[in-house]
Amino acid sequence: TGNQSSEDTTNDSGGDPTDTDDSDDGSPGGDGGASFEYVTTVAPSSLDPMKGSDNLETILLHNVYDPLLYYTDDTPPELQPWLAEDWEVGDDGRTYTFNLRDDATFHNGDPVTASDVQYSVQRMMEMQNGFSWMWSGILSPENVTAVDETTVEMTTNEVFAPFLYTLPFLYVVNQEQVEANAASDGNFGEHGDYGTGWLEDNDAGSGPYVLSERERSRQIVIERNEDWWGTFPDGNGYGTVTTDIVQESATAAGRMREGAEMSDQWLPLQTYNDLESADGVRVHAKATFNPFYIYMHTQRAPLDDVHVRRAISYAFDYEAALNDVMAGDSDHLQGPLPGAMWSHTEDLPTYEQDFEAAQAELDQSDYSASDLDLNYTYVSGLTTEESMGLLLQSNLQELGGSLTVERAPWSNITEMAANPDTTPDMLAIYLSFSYADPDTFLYPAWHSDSHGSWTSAAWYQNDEVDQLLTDGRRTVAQEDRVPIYEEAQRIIAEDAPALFVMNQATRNAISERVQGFKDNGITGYRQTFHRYHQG
Amino acid sequence: MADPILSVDDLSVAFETYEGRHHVLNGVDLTVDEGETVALVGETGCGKSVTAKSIMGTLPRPPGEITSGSIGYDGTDLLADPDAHERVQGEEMSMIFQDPMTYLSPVYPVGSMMADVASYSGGKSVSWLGVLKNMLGRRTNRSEIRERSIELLDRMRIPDPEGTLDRYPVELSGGMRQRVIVAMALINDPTFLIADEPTTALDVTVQDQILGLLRERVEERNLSMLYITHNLGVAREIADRICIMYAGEIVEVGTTEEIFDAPLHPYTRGLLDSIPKLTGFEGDGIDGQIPDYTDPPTGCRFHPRCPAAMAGTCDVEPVESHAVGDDRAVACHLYEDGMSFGEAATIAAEEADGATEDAPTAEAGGEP
Amino acid sequence: MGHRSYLIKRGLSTIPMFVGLSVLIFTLARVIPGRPARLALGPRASDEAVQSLRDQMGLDKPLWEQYLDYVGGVVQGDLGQSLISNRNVATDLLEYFPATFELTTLAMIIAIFVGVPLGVIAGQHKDRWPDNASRLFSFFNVSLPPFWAGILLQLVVAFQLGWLPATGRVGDVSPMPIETTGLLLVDSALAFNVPAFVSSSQHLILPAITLSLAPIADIARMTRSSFIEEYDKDYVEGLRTHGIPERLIAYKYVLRRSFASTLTIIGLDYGFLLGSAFVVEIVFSWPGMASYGVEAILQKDINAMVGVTLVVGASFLLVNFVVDVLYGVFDPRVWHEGESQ
Amino acid sequence: MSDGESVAADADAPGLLERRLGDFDRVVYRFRQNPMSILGLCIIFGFVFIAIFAPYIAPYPADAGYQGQPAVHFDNKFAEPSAAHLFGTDQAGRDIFSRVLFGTRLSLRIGIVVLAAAVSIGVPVGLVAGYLGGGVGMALMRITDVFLSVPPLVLALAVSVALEPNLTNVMLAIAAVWWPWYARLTYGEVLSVKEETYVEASRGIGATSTRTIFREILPNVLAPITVKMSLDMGYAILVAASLGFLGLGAQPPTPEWGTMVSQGRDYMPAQWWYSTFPGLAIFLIVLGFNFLGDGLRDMFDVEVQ
Amino acid sequence: MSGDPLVSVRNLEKYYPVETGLLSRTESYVKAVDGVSFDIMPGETFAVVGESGCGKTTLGKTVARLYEATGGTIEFDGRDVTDLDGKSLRKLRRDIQVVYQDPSSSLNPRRRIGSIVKEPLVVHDVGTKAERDERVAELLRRVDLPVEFRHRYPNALSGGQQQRVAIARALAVEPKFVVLDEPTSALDVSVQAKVISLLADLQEELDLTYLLISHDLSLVKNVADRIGVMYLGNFMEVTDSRTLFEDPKNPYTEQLLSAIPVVESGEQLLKPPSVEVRGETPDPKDPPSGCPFHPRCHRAFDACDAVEPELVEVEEGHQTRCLLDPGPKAEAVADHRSDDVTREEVTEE
Ligand SMILES: Nc1ncnc2c1ncn2[C@@H]1O[C@H](COP(=O)(O)OP(=O)(O)OP(=O)(O)O)[C@@H](O)[C@H]1O
Ligand SMILES: Nc1ncnc2c1ncn2[C@@H]1O[C@H](COP(=O)(O)OP(=O)(O)OP(=O)(O)O)[C@@H](O)[C@H]1O
Ligand SMILES: [Mg+2]
Ligand SMILES: [Mg+2]
Repeated sequence: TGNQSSEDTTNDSGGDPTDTDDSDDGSPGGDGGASFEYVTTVAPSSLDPMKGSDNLETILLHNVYDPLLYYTDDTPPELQPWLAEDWEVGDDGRTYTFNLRDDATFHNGDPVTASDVQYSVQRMMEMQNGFSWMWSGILSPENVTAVDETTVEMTTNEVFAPFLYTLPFLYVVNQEQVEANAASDGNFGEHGDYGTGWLEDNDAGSGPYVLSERERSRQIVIERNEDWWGTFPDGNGYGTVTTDIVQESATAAGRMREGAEMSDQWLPLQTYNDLESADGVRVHAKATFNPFYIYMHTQRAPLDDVHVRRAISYAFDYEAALNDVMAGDSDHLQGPLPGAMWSHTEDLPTYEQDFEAAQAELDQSDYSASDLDLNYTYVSGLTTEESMGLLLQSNLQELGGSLTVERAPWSNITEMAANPDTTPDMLAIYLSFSYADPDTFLYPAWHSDSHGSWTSAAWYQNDEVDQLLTDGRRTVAQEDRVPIYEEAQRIIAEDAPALFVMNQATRNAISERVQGFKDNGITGYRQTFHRYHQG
Repeated sequence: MADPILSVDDLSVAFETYEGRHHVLNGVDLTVDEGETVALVGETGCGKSVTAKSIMGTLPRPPGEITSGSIGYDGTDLLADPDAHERVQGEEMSMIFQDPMTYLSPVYPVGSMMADVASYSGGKSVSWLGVLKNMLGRRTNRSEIRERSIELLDRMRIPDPEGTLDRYPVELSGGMRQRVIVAMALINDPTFLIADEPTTALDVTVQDQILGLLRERVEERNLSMLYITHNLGVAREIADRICIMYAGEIVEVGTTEEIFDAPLHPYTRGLLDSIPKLTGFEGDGIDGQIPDYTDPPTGCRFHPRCPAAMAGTCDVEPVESHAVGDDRAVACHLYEDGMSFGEAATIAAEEADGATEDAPTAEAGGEP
Repeated sequence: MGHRSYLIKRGLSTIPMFVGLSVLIFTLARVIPGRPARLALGPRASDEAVQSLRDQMGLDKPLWEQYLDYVGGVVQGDLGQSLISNRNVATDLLEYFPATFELTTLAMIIAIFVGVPLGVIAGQHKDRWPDNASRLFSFFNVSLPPFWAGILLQLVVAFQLGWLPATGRVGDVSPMPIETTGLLLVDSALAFNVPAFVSSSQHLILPAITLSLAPIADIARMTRSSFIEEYDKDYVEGLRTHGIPERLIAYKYVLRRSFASTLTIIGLDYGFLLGSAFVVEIVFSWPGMASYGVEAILQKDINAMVGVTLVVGASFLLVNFVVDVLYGVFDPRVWHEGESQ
Repeated sequence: MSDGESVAADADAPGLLERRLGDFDRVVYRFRQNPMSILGLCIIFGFVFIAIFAPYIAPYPADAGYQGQPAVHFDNKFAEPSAAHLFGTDQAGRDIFSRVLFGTRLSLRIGIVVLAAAVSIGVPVGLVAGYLGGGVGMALMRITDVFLSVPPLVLALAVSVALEPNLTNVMLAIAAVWWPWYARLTYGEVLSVKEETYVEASRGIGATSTRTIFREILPNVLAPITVKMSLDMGYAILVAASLGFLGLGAQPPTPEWGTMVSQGRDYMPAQWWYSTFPGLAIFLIVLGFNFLGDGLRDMFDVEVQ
Repeated sequence: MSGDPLVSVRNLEKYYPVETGLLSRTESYVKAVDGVSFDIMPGETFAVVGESGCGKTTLGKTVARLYEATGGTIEFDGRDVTDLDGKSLRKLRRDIQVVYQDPSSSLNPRRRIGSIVKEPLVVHDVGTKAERDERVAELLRRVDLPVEFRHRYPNALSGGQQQRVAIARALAVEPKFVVLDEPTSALDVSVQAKVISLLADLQEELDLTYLLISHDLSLVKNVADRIGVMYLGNFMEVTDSRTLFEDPKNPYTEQLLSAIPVVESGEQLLKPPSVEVRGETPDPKDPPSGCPFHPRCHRAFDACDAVEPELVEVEEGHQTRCLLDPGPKAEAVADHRSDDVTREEVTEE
């Protein structure tokens, strides 16, 4: 498939009401181009750029708002200039200076200025919602200064190497517009409601699309911003993007068959299989950054014994998991990091099913097979996780142990993981990916500072790893960080605090007409509608 | 004498239930002459209402079944001709019921029900549209019917008849309701009236009033009436002739005076004795209880309770009604057809003496 | 006088019920283990953020104070913020409730229009084949799990025959009617928007039928038994002896009174219907309050959960109030009850 | 006295045993009058039989997690119904037929536990409220009314989430929303029984309230309660299945019908058998209890709602 | 009569609250029993007659302490029992028993006859198990029921037999005083006679005192020693049964008597001359002013709707409540009349 990065396309001159090149293909949308139907089974709960944090929200937000920096569509993605034309990092590794481009305007015509960036940080950090956790303790609003109209300076509280990689999630809002539309009574003191009410149905962004209609739980329409500073594919880009929210995967599949452009990645496998054979639809599957772990509670007997953990790691039938439970296109994880992430090392012990090895490990431990009376908890409704549990159950049975499989609603699981006593022996988790840095997987899962969060349900405690992961954050240069993470991966893999089951392939059903799609594995950044065009 | 207006002949009715077949009525003979009031008297469960329902044609079938007999009304056999039955039912015959509390629809003002009786009586069919119109309160000759109702209620001595028409039954006292029911029965000017214990649920004073009203109407319009009651006193007040019923059989028929003065059948006598009287009360009732209709006693149905029962006769031979004297019939093996009244009275007196020392003597009824 | 005082009395008596209901639900919601503030902020929120939200939500106050705050809000139409939609629950409910209302009401209408005649026919032919058939039909209906019935209908009518859409509330029509009542059928009819009307009716049919199955059965059974009971009453016999045509007896007298009994069942069934809507909306992806409620309950979105349950309870109380009023219309005796007791 | 003798003679006539048999006959007669109730009884017996002998009937007991030996055969997932797998297989290749059979155990257990719990709360509340009447009775009934104003499914959903959503709690939750129905039924019955003269007579004799409640009132309200229980058994199973359908139910690999229907829904319409057969099982068992309950209702001649 | 009464009732009141208004505030009462006084001597049968709803049952049950009196006192055997409660009340119940109107509803359909009759013995803990069984057999024999009936359920019995069971139950703990609340009105006449004679025998044999409630004047005439005629919660006339029929003083009594349907011509002579009977019992919630009977009374005059008559003793043991015999109210009556009209004059009108 053709991959067209925005740099390749020539500058779009802006609104051309008579531009109807696409009229032979699909239904015409707004006057700027063809319409794009995106079908999803998940409804966004908020369209506030400082509140949104899940997949669909991110999709919509980064199409409507511009961040300072943007991800490329490579895997792993690199950073590309966006509102910031260029940037500098100070010698102390904490001071970042961004030069904004001067041709960017908000949808209402206001120019994007440094103070808007400053305001956006402030709004983000004061509302403490959405992606604010990324900068919590790292960036304080008072350390962001608008040096001049187009220069912003940010100083982090400490050296935080992944900082730049987090910036694609910091959306810039139009301060004046937000303030003008903020309700006076709200939870944010002098800021009233901080414009949260208004921003649900309106936008204050500068991005490639403008929010034109939001009908909760039914559809959201965004329309091409003809005055956008960036460039759309020449002539046959998409003018209107309609996000259709359907509850049923069957409906979603139906829409795809009927000619919708793209579906989300949450449909059942079976549905994708069916869609694959449908005319005009292709199913894009790629294992990027979607690791599935089965955490083992390293602070509770018998899982506190590394040999027991390894024995279990040897007992699990990865092959069945990858080929029978899954469709065969997911990767077996080698250590905690997905293979596509930089710093991933091939040089790690990988566990394959091997009962002899398992027995041998078990023999080395202080426990016998009969002590393996464990509990496996998974998120209600995720049949894949249930199947994994059942598989593990029968594998452990073979080893002589036993496993109960339990389901719990997600809200309960986060609750359970907050406390070592309530955390289940084994917990099935998809460790979702945020910013494009190894830190995003390793620190939340394996650093002891993260204990109490569902991301670290193994209650893994290894001082060496703690040190390495801290160093990884404090070291600015990427080439210096690679060996640090390689070492951390090695130790973690040996300690086997989880079954590193797989890196699950992400699927998207896409109409064969759509060109320019490339899965870079980043939540929300797969659906960069302004990069798409009709073939 | 002219033909009776109602003649029930050998009527037998059975009910099919899970316990088996109930042979309730067993060869009931009954006549009502024109302008005459006949009382049908008997204890609970003896089949009075079944008789009335058979005549009115409202016997539920199933489970009821008329196994034999005929019901003649004014020359037509009602059982043979259901159409005639329907016509007669609405136009000529009418009925008053025992329980004033339940014989009025609770959800319509009494006037509405009266109007329906006035206008639809007689099995006239009604279209769906008619039902709808009626429910919306549109009917033909509405005011005429209303006037008739008011007049009738007034004659029933109901204070404020106009207001009463618009009241719901709950708003009326028992006596008032019974008056309304009587008025309703009379609204189509029937010639024959069946009253099934219309005063049983009422106080004596109110009973007295209702009886007075009925008597008045009967005389005024020369109505024929079959009056059902278990109260011999009431029967005595209203009836010209009395039929005593026991266990689905008419055991004795006679003019009111004769029956009271000289009861022939041991059951009639027992019944009379059982009633406390102002003059004194010595009797102590009749032994035993009403028989089981699934397996009624052979022979005379009364024989298991009869103080005069003759073994070998009463428990074996079916009993026939014997005409005694001019206007008297009694179904008892003690008597024979064609006996004069005097003879019969003597037998009765002897029997009474045999049963108890101080039975009432029958000399008062000596002359026919 | 009877009518008015009965109405007022009956109306007033729902107030304590409503208060009781709100206390019950509120307490239930607050004793749920779990940290709503943390849930609200997402898994990666910092502790300070959580604490400040707790303060905002007043979660550290004593329960009764929270309750009073809540009631204060409810009175002003503020049901609190939903964690999953980030909006005031009242706003959410305004959006979702009409869909549920449309669905449940249509289901109830179907149930009444099918159930009552079915019951009458059965009652008139007691113990004969129409009665037995209706009985069997009723049993089948009440025994069908609504979610399964929905799935079967989808399988056959939508997937196999392709006659009706399987899920959703309206197809791709444009323009969508402007929202006035929130009831799509009504809105599209008001706007003479034929495609929207057709599409939304098509979408309504399967879920409404699914929902109506159990109440059809209940209503039919109740109508039948009260019809038979009423038919057995003395006054019916009275009317018959007066030669009143059977049709008039059955439909003017008997049905009216027995419909009053049926009404009580209708009131009760409306509650069950709202309950079944919780699964049926899921099956048919009906964007109504019930699916919102299920989500809220599973996600422990306390305000949403309390809001949904309150609205469900309140609708139930309201419907039963209406039923009681109608009962009086069909059986005027109740007007008099207040006076003579 | 003469009449004493004759009455005595009369007593001998029908015979004591016959009279009592008469009562029994009547009951059986009424029950038999209703062929559906016989059918219901057969269905229930069938399911009880299945529940007891599931391990022997089911072709693949392990697939239903029997005796803690879970079996998964991912290589055989979604096999269509065939002789080997009457109802096909699920996403883990397990035999749906076996799982449906084993599901019977759970459903019956839920029904029994829920009703036992609901009755043991509701009946005493109704008894006390009905017997005492006045303010206490009024207050108790108002409380039950409040519970009644939330549809059972909704309240059960909320309660079972409020507690940890495991099977026991699901049963508790259903019981928690069920007892008011028994309270109300009992209350109504007590109110009418209380009016009976024999209750007053009991007081007139000098019996204590407790004695009156247990000896005079309770026996007379049992019939409608029994009937309601048998009708409700099906409905409790249905509510439990609905909760299972919504994701609150037995833990895997225990087969639970509602959960199975719900999981199968993801694979509709291609793998239609996955949802269809467990749903059919729910339908049949509920139908059975409804038939039976209806028969009992006729038999005891009571009206319950 | 001489000696101390067994039961002595003074100004007994029993009001039922009537719920009206919006918030169910009690605003009015049905004065079902409104200041009734009477004595019953040991061994005597005192009868209360009156129309439906006049308060007979309420009176009986209040005297039997089944209902809480609103006012007044009840003395039993020289002891004030009006306010007994708890244990002492339960003990009193051994002495006072009630036989109810409807035998089928007064017997628990789910208990066997034996158990029903035995119940009072169990409740009062009388005797051993064997003794109780023996006593039950004896009681059944006493009421002319076969002992085998103890194994039956009430619905296998006829009405008369059921009433015998109820009587047996009442007699189980050897009461002194029995309230008979229309014990035969649900029965057929042929059966009624038997029950009445049984009751009479029992009274003689066991030295019982009866309060007999009935609406059947003919019956009452034959079995009662004294009779109270009740109207709207109060006695209109109280006297011995002979006098009541021969010389009724109260117009209400006259109406009642004249309305009785009789079966013998001899009886006719015992009835007072026929008088016009008007109207029905008024709504007890809203009783007429003055004399409660005046709207129906054939002898009513101007004072009747204004002055409430009192029960006055006009002859030894003969009380009546009528302004024709005004007693202490004479003056009030006179205020309403221009000329003094005597009883005879009014009668002649
Ligand atoms: N529909 C019916 N089905 C079965 N048996 C019936 C039916 N109607 C009447 N019977 C039986 O017929 C017998 C006579 O009943 P009927 O109503 O005629 O008595 P009755 O003389 O009117 O008594 P009462 O004085 O109590 O009104 C009773 O034993 C009754 O059980
Ligand atoms: N529990 C009660 N609550 C309210 N009012 C009552 C109650 N019981 C009786 N009443 C009223 O008290 C009055 C007297 O009733 P009571 O039953 O004592 O009359 P009664 O003379 O025994 O009548 P009957 O001959 O019909 O048995 C009636 O108006 C009745 O409506
Ligand atoms: Mg009768
Ligand atoms: Mg009474």
